[in-house]
Amino acid sequence: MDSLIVLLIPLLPLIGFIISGTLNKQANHTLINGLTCGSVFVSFLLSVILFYQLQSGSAPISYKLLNWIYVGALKLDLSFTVDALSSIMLLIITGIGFLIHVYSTGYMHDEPDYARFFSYLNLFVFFMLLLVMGNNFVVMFVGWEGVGLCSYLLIGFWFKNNAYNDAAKKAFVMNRIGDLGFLIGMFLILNKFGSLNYQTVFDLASHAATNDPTITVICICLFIGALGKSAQIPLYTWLPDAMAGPTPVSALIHAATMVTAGIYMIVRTNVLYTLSPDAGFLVAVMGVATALFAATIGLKQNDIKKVLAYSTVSQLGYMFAALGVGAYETGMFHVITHAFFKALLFLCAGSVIHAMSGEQDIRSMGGLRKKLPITHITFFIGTLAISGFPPFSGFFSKDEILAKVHEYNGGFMLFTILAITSVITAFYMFRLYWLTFWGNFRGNSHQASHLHESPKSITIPLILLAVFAASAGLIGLPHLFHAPHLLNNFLAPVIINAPTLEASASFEIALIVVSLIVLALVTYITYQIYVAKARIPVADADEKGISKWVANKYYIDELYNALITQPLQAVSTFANNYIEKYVIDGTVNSFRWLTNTGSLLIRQIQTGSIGLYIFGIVIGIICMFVFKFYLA
Amino acid sequence: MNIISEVGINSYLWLAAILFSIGVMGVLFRRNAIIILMCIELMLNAVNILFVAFSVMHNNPAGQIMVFFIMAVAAAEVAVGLAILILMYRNMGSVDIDTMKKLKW
Amino acid sequence: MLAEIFSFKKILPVLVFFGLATALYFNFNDWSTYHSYFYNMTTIDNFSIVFSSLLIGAVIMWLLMAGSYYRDENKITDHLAIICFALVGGILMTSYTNLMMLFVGIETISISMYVLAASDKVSLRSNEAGLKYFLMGAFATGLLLFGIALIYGCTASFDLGVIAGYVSAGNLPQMFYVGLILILSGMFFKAGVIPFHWWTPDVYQGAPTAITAFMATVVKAAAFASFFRLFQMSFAGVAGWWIEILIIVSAVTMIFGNLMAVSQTSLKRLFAYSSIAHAGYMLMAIIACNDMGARSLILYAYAYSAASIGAFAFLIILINQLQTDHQDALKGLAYSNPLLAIFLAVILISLAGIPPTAGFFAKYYLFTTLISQGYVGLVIIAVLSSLIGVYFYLRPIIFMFQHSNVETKLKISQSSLAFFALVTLIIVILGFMPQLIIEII
Amino acid sequence: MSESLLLLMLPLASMLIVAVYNGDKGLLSKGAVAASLISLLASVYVLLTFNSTVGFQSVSSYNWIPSLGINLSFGLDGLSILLVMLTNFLTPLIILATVNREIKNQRAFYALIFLMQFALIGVFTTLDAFVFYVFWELALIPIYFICLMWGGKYSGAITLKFFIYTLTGSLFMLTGIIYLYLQTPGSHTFALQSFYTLDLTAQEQSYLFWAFFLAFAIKIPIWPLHTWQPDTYTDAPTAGTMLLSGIMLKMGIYGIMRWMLPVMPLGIMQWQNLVLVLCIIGVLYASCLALVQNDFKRLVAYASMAHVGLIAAGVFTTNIYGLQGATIQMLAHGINAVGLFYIVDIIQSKTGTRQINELGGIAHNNRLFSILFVIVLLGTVALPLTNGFVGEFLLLNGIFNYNIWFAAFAGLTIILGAVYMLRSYKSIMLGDIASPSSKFETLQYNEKIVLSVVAIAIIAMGICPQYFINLAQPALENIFQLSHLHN
Repeated sequence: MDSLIVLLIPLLPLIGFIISGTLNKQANHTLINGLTCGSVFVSFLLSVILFYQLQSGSAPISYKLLNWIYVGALKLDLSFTVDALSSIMLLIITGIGFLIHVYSTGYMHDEPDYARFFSYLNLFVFFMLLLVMGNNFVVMFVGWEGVGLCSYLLIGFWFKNNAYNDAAKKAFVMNRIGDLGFLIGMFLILNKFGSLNYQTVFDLASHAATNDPTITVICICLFIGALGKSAQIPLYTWLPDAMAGPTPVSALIHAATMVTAGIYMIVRTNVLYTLSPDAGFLVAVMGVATALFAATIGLKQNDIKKVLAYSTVSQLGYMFAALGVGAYETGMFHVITHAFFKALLFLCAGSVIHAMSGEQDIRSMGGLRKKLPITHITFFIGTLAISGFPPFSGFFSKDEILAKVHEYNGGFMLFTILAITSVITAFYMFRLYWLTFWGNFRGNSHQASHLHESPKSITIPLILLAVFAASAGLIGLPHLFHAPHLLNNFLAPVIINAPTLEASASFEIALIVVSLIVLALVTYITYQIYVAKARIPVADADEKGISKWVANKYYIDELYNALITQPLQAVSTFANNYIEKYVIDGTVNSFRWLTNTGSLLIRQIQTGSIGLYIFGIVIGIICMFVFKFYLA
Repeated sequence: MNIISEVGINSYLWLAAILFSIGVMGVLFRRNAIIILMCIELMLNAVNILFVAFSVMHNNPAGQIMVFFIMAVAAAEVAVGLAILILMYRNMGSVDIDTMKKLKW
Repeated sequence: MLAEIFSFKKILPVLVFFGLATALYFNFNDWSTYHSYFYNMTTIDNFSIVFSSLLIGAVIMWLLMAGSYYRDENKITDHLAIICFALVGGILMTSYTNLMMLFVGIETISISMYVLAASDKVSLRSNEAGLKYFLMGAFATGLLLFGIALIYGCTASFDLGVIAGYVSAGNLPQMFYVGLILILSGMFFKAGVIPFHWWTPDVYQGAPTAITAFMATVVKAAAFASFFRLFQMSFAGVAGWWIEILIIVSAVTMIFGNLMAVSQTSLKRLFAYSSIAHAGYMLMAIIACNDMGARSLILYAYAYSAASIGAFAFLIILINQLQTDHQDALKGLAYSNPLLAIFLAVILISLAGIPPTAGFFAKYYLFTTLISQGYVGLVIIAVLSSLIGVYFYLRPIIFMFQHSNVETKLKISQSSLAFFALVTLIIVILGFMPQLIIEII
Repeated sequence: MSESLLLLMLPLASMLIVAVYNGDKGLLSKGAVAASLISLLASVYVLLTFNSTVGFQSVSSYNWIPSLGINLSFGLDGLSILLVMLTNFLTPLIILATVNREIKNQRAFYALIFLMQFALIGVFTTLDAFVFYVFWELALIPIYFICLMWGGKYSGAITLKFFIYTLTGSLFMLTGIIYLYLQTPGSHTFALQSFYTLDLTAQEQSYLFWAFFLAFAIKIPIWPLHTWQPDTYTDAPTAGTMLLSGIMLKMGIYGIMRWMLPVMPLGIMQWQNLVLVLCIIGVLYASCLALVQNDFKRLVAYASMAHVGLIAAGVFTTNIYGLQGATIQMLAHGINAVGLFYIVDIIQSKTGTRQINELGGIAHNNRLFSILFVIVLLGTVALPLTNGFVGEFLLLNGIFNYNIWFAAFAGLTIILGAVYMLRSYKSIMLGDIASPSSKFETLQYNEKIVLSVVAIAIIAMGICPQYFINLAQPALENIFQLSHLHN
């Protein structure tokens, strides 16, 4: 019976997608809500049932739909298994997914293409479930690209505006670049282990030699895939532009679920990563670099969603750092907590934008705490969680990462950078908080009149998420408090012989104390700057020096443009106009020209005078004589 | 006793060859159609000489019979040729072959 | 053979038609018997029968086609007489075993051709064509005779069998080779291959179209038949010596023949040059001078003459009604009278050698014989030149099928349409069932 | 009467019916669609009763020219049944696509299409080299006339170039076939089996390789020999382009699999590297060109060239993944190409222009068309769960097993593919409504049917390709054996 549940979980959102996809514009909203939110909710319930079954120690449940591609050694079938790791991801996806569905019933209320939006959301949930529940790499890849497709559709949802279409196209292409790396990685695995099913691959890998060169290359290729999907250093520019999509989309896809796919993939293949330490080191370094880099950009952003986008990139950097050093459970722990508070922050931002009737620039907001009390409180809880104040979830997961990174040999350098980044994170989060909710209102009169608290359907999810954001830390209490680390032992069966990094108790206490002090200091300083002195960030045009450089996101987009798109365009136009026309076509046409002129020339010898003709004959005979008697 | 064995076939061969080449030269260099006609006849007669010489050398009559054939055919040929020349003269007013240059390329 | 023609005009064509039909019938019934006439100057063996039936068939088709040519002329009897006279010469050329008979055959066919070429008194072009053909023809016959004389000098006989015996005896004198080259050049002239092709374009264009059709089919087929018969029967022994010449000449003919045809705008001259090119292909058959070569020559001759009769028939109609043979006259033909366009397309495709037609099979069979003899290089040249060929054969098709706005409607009588249908049928049948001819020999 | 012959004769019969029938226009097109459906049903029947384990099925051979060893022998094995199915599946779609377009002398048009189908099925089912060559050329004639009579302004010059280009290749193939024919022992035969058992020296095989490769490379087209492709595709009428890109391309690839791999494996071994490099350059070159095209039909032509270059690369890797991937991708590309070109035709017929920059915002008021366009687009971009992905995955895996770097470069195609397809989709469908696209009224009944059939086929093949893989497996297995047996 439970294997049927495994099939039902992805099936329901698919059915929701198909039905609401076919409904035309006039279908009433309650029908669509019932259908789409209902399907996600039922999947949530089913995954909770599975979670409890797994909790009580049952073996992973799997269900084989059909055998998909059987060619030579490749035995691929569409089959799903739910084990500890995927059940957690299931909970996140369906849980937060459901909340966001409810949220968007309110947020997208007066949107003409209502049905289409919800069908895309359901399709996204379907592909995400596919990604998480697949029991071989190709099914994960199916989910992987499917999710990329949905993010393309959802980002470009308001397709009337061409800028949004470009952002959608950019997101899809960037993901595709990552997917190429993933594909090459899959071929390497197939080539080395002869199959793509997790089970066989990990059994074979577990007794392969460490530092085996192919496994390192596999890990690097898979990591490239993760880079594309989870927007790390080279391929992150699509995430900020992806904010062009409606806010629930940013919350669901670009905060909670899709971007964590890369981390899920690395945790799933932890066996390989433990076997190649230097791949792990590369992951850690990239993670740390992204964290720092994105955090600095976040400082100077003035669009509420852009700040949150860069904070997501930096938090993902944290997670990758954890995975790099081998602390897979900590990485997952941070994924869970981050999902809650980042979704919360995005939804609050959504309700702020909703209230400000579309205004996203924080410079023209301020003092909203009176008009939007619930949003204000929930946003404040989110900010506390993300910057790592003790009782909230962010504190536990971030400190655990800091502790684990510290223990990693040679990790001191990484540790310091991460510490600095957490300070910067706290700084820009509070900057955002003060500027939007404190000080006096800077918007125009129309917005002021329109300001009102969001309706029930928006605030309830906010409250729920705030509760989770606050309490999520409990599932992974550090040893200091001698409580069992619930998450670690739940994930134990999935993580195989990972390195044990236990921070000494004294170090943890020191860490907690220091982080408390620093955070208090940061809140005070930011309060002074943005509320007391009310220093409003200056308009983009007249930024100067470094801050100008940072405000424009280090000109990364322009750099990519100059490095890749421009030369590619130039090469193609050159090929199209010159090579195609003259070189290749030219050679072919030259044959035609050759025959034409050749025939015109030869034609001339038919002069028509008989004397010449007979002369020609005589010459012919003479040649024959010469040829026969003197040459041959 | 036949004269050929005394004088030797080569001299006849040379004679015929020389006559033949004179005929060819005539056809090549002369412009007047009638002269060309006559040179062609010369060439045919050179061949006749050769035939007769060889037939006597092998003393088998076939060669001489061939000569008759050639003469008959040559006559027919000349008749037709002259008819065409008259036609040409009536149309072109001259017998010079260079006037006949319309069909070219 | 054929009774002399008496002068009763109306039923004349019908009479001639029956005469030829009976000749064809007799021809077939003494199949594969081997008896010779005129003190074994001529023999009837399968090779000669197939070729003579081809010639007779071609003349019958010619009669059907060239109705307009001889019906409105008053001197109808003379033309038909000369045509039949030329046919006699042709049959002689295909079934001789004696050089003397070869000479007689060649002369009969050439002289009648001189007359026919110049037969259109009014047009200066026909006069010029006649003159040119006469002068060069006579010159070439002179060469041929000189060659025959030298061969006779060495072998002391005209009979091909004796010559073959003499040749196989070995250590031939220098004179023999000189004679051989002269005969070769004479034959080349009759076949119309490159070093000796000068006359073909001008004469074909000058002569009235019906006569050009006759020349392109009957005369060329007879020339190649005699060429093949002579070299296969008598000079096969010394083949290694003359084959090199043939290879070079045929290669040059194919390439230059096709090249010259590319830039022609007048259709008549286009078909003249294409006949040179096809002469090059037939020459290839002679290179492989075994019975397989014979079969490919026959098949090629059949395919080529069928196609060119059809082509020239179309030209006759075109010139009679539009007074021009420029290729633009073909514009939009597919839309004005589609059936005619389809027939002409099939004919052109067969000339170009594209599969479903007889032309393709002939070329294919030719290539097989040559590759089996090991001349792969020559085949490659043949392939390239046939490509050039496709280039200019398709141009009329493009003109016909593309410009659909011209409304010059050619008035086609039912009978000529039936004739075209017959020609196309022959081409397609030969394309699909070539074994009719190949298995004969 | 063996099935293969039945399959062959049906299009011929339908051609005759259409050519003779001169009723009114509407009935004619309906009749044509009905005729093509009959041949589709026949091939479905044959497909069902087909067990692919045994070698060549329902072989029937009638001797055509016994003295030369040429006999009309037809037979079906896994590979050819798939391609016959593709032909019979696409032809009704192609005819249905042109039902409501007004075409001059429709009778000739449909007769030529059926002649084309007859020749294609001939190519795919024949087991005799000479008959293969005859059908190969025969297929060229109808497409030539279709493009000539219903093509664009310059159709004369373009089709002439296309015709001669293809003919050059096929004539060299003819010399190759003749050479092989003469190698067969005794009285020389053209039978396919006898070619398989020939043992030729490496030198001979490399010459033969070039003779055959030239013909197939021009037909596919592989990179340096492709100059005819863009012009002919853009200038031909839609039905012509669909026939060309949908099925005629596959003749080349089928030819390689049937005639080159088993007959001259040593030749292939020698030139494998070079050909793979050419194919991959072709793939990247075509994708780059597709980036900058402004005419949507020309863009789709380059896109189809890029995909087919990948298939050719897959075939030449001579490992089972490559072969299997090529077979699946052939089917997938056939369906996608027909879908895409039909979309181009719809856009052009409704808005009057194909220039990407003039169009925009069609998606606003016709959602069905945009959904179908997205599905076909995803099939071309090889998104998982569409038919493109299965083929592309196997192909890249095949190339990967051959050489990592080739796979890396070949992999770039999925990125570039996404770029140019999405770029064109964006500028045609999304954004603000441009003047021409405002005239875009809703789809007619036949357009809806064709596009939805294509979309369903794309999704269905993506989800369960195993049916086709099982069918082709034994046939590819024995080609694989034969091509490795020799060395």
